[in-house]
Amino acid sequence: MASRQHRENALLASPLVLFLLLILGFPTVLSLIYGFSETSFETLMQPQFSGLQNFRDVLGDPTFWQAAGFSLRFGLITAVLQCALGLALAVYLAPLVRAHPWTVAILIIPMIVAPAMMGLMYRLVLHEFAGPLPHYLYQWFGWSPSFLGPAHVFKTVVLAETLQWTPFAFLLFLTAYQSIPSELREAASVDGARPLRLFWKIEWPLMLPTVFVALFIRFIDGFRVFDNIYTLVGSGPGGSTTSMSIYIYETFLRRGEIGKAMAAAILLFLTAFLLLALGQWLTRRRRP
Amino acid sequence: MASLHLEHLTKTFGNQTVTRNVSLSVEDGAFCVFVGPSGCGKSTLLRLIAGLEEASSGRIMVADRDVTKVPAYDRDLAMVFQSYALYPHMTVRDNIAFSLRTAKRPEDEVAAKIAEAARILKLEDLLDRKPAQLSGGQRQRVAIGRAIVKQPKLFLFDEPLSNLDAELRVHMRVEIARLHRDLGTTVIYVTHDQVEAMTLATKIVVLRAGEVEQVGSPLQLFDDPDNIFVAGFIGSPQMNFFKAKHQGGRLFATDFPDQSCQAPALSAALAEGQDVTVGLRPQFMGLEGNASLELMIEVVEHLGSETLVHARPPGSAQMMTALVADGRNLAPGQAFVARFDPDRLMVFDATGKRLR
Amino acid sequence: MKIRHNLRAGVAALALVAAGSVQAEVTVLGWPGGPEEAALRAVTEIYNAKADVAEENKVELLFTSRDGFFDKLQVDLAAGSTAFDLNLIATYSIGRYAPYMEPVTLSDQAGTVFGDTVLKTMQFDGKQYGVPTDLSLHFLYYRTDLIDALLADDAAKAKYSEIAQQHLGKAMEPKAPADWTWEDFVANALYFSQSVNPDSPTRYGTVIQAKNLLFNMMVFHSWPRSYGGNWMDDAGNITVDSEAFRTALSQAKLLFDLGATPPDSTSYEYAEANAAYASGQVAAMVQWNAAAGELTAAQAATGTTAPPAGPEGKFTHIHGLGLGLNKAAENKDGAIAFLQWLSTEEAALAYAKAGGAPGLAADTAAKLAADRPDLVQVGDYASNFGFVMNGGTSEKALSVYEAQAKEFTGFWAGTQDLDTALKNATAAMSELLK
Amino acid sequence: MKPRLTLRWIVFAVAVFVMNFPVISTLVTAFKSPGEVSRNPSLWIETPTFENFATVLTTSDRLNIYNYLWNSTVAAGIGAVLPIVVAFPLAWAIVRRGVGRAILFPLVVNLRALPLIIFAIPIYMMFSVAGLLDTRLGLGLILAVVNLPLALMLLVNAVAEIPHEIEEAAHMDGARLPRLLFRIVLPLCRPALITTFIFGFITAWNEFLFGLMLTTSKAVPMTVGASFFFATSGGGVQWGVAAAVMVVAALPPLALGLVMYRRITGSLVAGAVKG
Repeated sequence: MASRQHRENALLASPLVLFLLLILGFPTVLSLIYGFSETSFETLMQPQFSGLQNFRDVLGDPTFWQAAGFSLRFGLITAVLQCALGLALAVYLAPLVRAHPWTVAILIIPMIVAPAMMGLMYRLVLHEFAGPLPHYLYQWFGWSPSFLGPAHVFKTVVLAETLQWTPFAFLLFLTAYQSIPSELREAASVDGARPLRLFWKIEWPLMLPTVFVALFIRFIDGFRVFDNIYTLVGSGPGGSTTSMSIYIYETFLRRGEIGKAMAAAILLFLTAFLLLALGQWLTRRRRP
Repeated sequence: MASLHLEHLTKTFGNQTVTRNVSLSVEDGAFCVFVGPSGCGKSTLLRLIAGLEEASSGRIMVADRDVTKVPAYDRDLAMVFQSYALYPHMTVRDNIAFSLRTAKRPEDEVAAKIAEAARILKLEDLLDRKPAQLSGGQRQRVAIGRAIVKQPKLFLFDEPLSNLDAELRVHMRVEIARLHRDLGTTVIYVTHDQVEAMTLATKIVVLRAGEVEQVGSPLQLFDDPDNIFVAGFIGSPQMNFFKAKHQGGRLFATDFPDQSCQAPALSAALAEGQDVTVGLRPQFMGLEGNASLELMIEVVEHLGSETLVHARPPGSAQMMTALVADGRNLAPGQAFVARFDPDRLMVFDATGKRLR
Repeated sequence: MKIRHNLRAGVAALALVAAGSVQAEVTVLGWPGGPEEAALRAVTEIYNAKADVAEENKVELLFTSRDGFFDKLQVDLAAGSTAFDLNLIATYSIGRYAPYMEPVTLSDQAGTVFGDTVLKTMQFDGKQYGVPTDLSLHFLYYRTDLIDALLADDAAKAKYSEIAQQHLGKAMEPKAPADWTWEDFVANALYFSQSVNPDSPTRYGTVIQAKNLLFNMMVFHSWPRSYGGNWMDDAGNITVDSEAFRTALSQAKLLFDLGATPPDSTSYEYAEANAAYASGQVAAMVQWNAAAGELTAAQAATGTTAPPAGPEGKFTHIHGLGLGLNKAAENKDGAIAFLQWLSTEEAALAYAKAGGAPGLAADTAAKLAADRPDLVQVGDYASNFGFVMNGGTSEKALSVYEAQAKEFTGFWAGTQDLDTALKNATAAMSELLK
Repeated sequence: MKPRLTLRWIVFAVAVFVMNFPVISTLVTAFKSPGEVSRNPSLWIETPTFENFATVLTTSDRLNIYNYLWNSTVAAGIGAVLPIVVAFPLAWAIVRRGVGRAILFPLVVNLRALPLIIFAIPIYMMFSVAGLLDTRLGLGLILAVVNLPLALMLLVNAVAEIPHEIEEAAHMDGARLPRLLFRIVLPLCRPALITTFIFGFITAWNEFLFGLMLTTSKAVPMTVGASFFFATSGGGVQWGVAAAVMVVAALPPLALGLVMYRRITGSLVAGAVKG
């Protein structure tokens, strides 16, 4: 029975494993080689083994740490904002959605638009001379902030990301909210709980697991942000909006430091792997 | 139809032993009920028989065929789950047909069997519905229908009635009993409800902490339990127990002062000064008998034909229950002298083993 | 549904006809979307129609996306792509792409058609890597209506002078843009900015495209160069931390700080800067010559001249585009034949007539004076003011621009001071150009 | 008790307007003539025109939007279906047998955090040997890799939602593994499969970088093709045409999302919550 199960398990895992090996196996091996070699585009075929030099380069590169800091801040802030907004919208609009389910379809439009295009759209929308937003601000207040200027660019990209992905958090919370048994709410109302108390004492605790999941997913996606920031402002004035992904992309393609880019990617992957493993270990401990 | 033999069956999860060295024989056509409190391992034992769990050691024989290593789908058994486990995406008809089609039976045979099962279980009008459109009792019948069309060697039931309301439960209990009588298939039935066990079984297996405590017919277990656990578990209302010391052929209650009664005639002589636990069924406490206990009535429950009297000895907190035939004039606060035949007393030693 | 179906069918039929008529075997990856594309299409048609071009040597054109074009080309070449035989090269990328390209011999006419300066934009390590097709340099674009009004108004002149005194430390007179120094450019930009001069007819005096992008550095380079700036001296020492660069960077910084260029312009590239000028809220700007059509169309009163002068004179950064031979090409003979034809006078003239901007020698350009007067201007500026930074065609030139873009835009955006920017740029360049 | 919705309608309208502001602006711009774009940045169109859409929808020997749309449809289709096919058996094995829970599962999920573009060169080399460059299949394969993490996560959650007893019942009914997987588990995962497909399709459709790197002419997807329109006639960006092409490019996934929004809202997210 055990050996039959082993055979079955192998069979079940094989499509995915084969697919990964086929498509990413060779690239991974090559990337690992490059990660430990002195390589440029000119010497792709003759990588020179250089041990951990690339990793030392990456860890000694202030831009890497700046990018890590940016991604961390960006991921945390956008995740929190999206979850807060999404939660508020979900709880407040739940009665409306129940009465008119199609409203959900309208609310989720932003997340269906390609992030790369969203970045381009913002380039138009925020342009001081061609964009509607500054146009109206000038018309009404005679003044418009420089959305993409050094003082505000971080806030702007955070806002753009938040507005595009709040619908995702909204969806998660809406589902969680709707799955709370109505008896619970009724019981609490009979016990005299007013809406705010009802939320904090009943709904919030029940939605807490969803909050963690939403924060986690949005953090990961915020941390690896590329498309929209890249098309909107590139790496930003003086590299001020260089995220981890943009750092790796530029190191790889623009500066041609392949080994260093691979080393940074390997570090990123290992960190993410450890974080996920840690997360799983923690949740497993929490509910034995 | 087949017999079932378990030999030294043990199941461990990690370092936890759930089923310990169980040996058991169930003869062809029997209705065997596994009963015990939750966590006693009865469900695990059923799943071992079903093939849903793999035995750590020991042997399982169905119709004299060793199936210990045979996967569930090849054991030719049928199981009714506590949650019914109907296939939600299939109609009732397809649910019932699933096992037959899996076995690649001809469609006309499948149709005939579905029709027959539907007739037996009164499902004719429901065949094209999905499980979500059925009531609890209807789902239960579909689950049974799914089991009977297979004509399995054994029927396995895993607490099949626990999700039904009280009235339906009594009704389905009768249905299952009738079905067993009509089909004659060997049934293994798991429940934590000793009433179900008593009413349905031809053979009861009482389990505790993964081990078999006693096997026997319902009345054997009621009349002649092997130990304090079986004595307490089987029988409703539950048997009364009190601690006592044996002195000079009398049993002196240790927890309530100044009461004693004559010890029953036991073949194994009780030692002088031995500490024992004494058991007495509520059914045997009444207004007649050579021995008696003096009690104060706390609560009286009139069941109509009988009366349940909850009372305690003066100076003690221990409640005793008596089931008396005519208790219409009993009331709380009254003194109540419970009389009984001392031979009805069961005596258990310090380990809980019955002394006979 | 039906319409679309018909359309698809029609398209498929067209494609079949097209494929049937031209059995193209030489594939060319060109610069997409600009006048360069239109011109290349025109000359290719002429070439393919020639009787002595064999069927298997006809040319097929390939245009991919402008976004990420160079990144894709980098990957294509490095991985040994055979998707094209000829591909776009630019002065500053020859060094990077040279390992995957093969040097070519041009037609005998090439020397006289283009002249040595222009041919040099396609050379690396002394070898010719391609045919120069287009020459890009920078114009000073300005609003003639605004400048004329300024020059005709004494009160405005006084205000201008006062603003110059206040911010540049000396009273200055407005001048005609052809006579501007960079100081005049700055003074003019301040005068026409509402943040400095509330009466200004435009919101901003200029717009500097300062997105952290290598092309924007090219636009900027004429400025430090006219103060004598260079990347490195003949001995190979990095000289970016010089008075010249400090002056130009600080002057530009002044414009950012005083609001003479839109505050968002640290994230502007070509499109945004043009949109700003087109809106009529900008008085003058330095921009690629390719923008002439677009800017003139949006603001009719637009004049063009060479970028302002510095102590060392006037300079404009030149940047050649051309086509070179992919080392992995599958039809090298056919490809070389096309390149050689491209370098003939016939091809160059046709290319120019179709809207391209080849850098032509004076004699050749003269033949086009009627059709393309702007080419005379381009040719004139190229030969008189054109420059290439020392090291600007080296293998790592593109990365040098990248590094400078990051450091300089950082300085303008205020994320770091001038010393840090120059120190970091010097360090990065020393690493890249050693 | 009838909930008062008026205020909620207002909040809804404001939220929709703010979150979709770029989309609305782009839609408006798409109907403005080139002259009007630079003259009038407001949301009001003075003289609406279909000129930009005509430009976008007219095919030329270089720009053929129908090709891009078709390429994207095929590649995104492959990129959405393939991950489901390869991830489904493993998802079951992960949930029911704990196979690959320690290494394989986190490994795949973490691909999501990795900028896959670092594999561009090796994949390019591999594809050029395999003849997959500039093919819809080749692009679809990479898009499948991009979608794999989410597909595996969603399917694992979906399988975990299925009551174990239903599978045991099927076992008792004699179903071996293939029949169990395809007749019981797969149909029960249908909502999740549909959401996984929709999300995968949208993600694949919206992908840009691999589309750029791995295609040249024949298999160019819509996002990359859209960028071809940004500079079509020599000048700078034509905002009107750019806006129109963005609108056209966004329509198919948008239509899919709007039509299937119930699937997206219901099942997927219920699965994701279980995490």
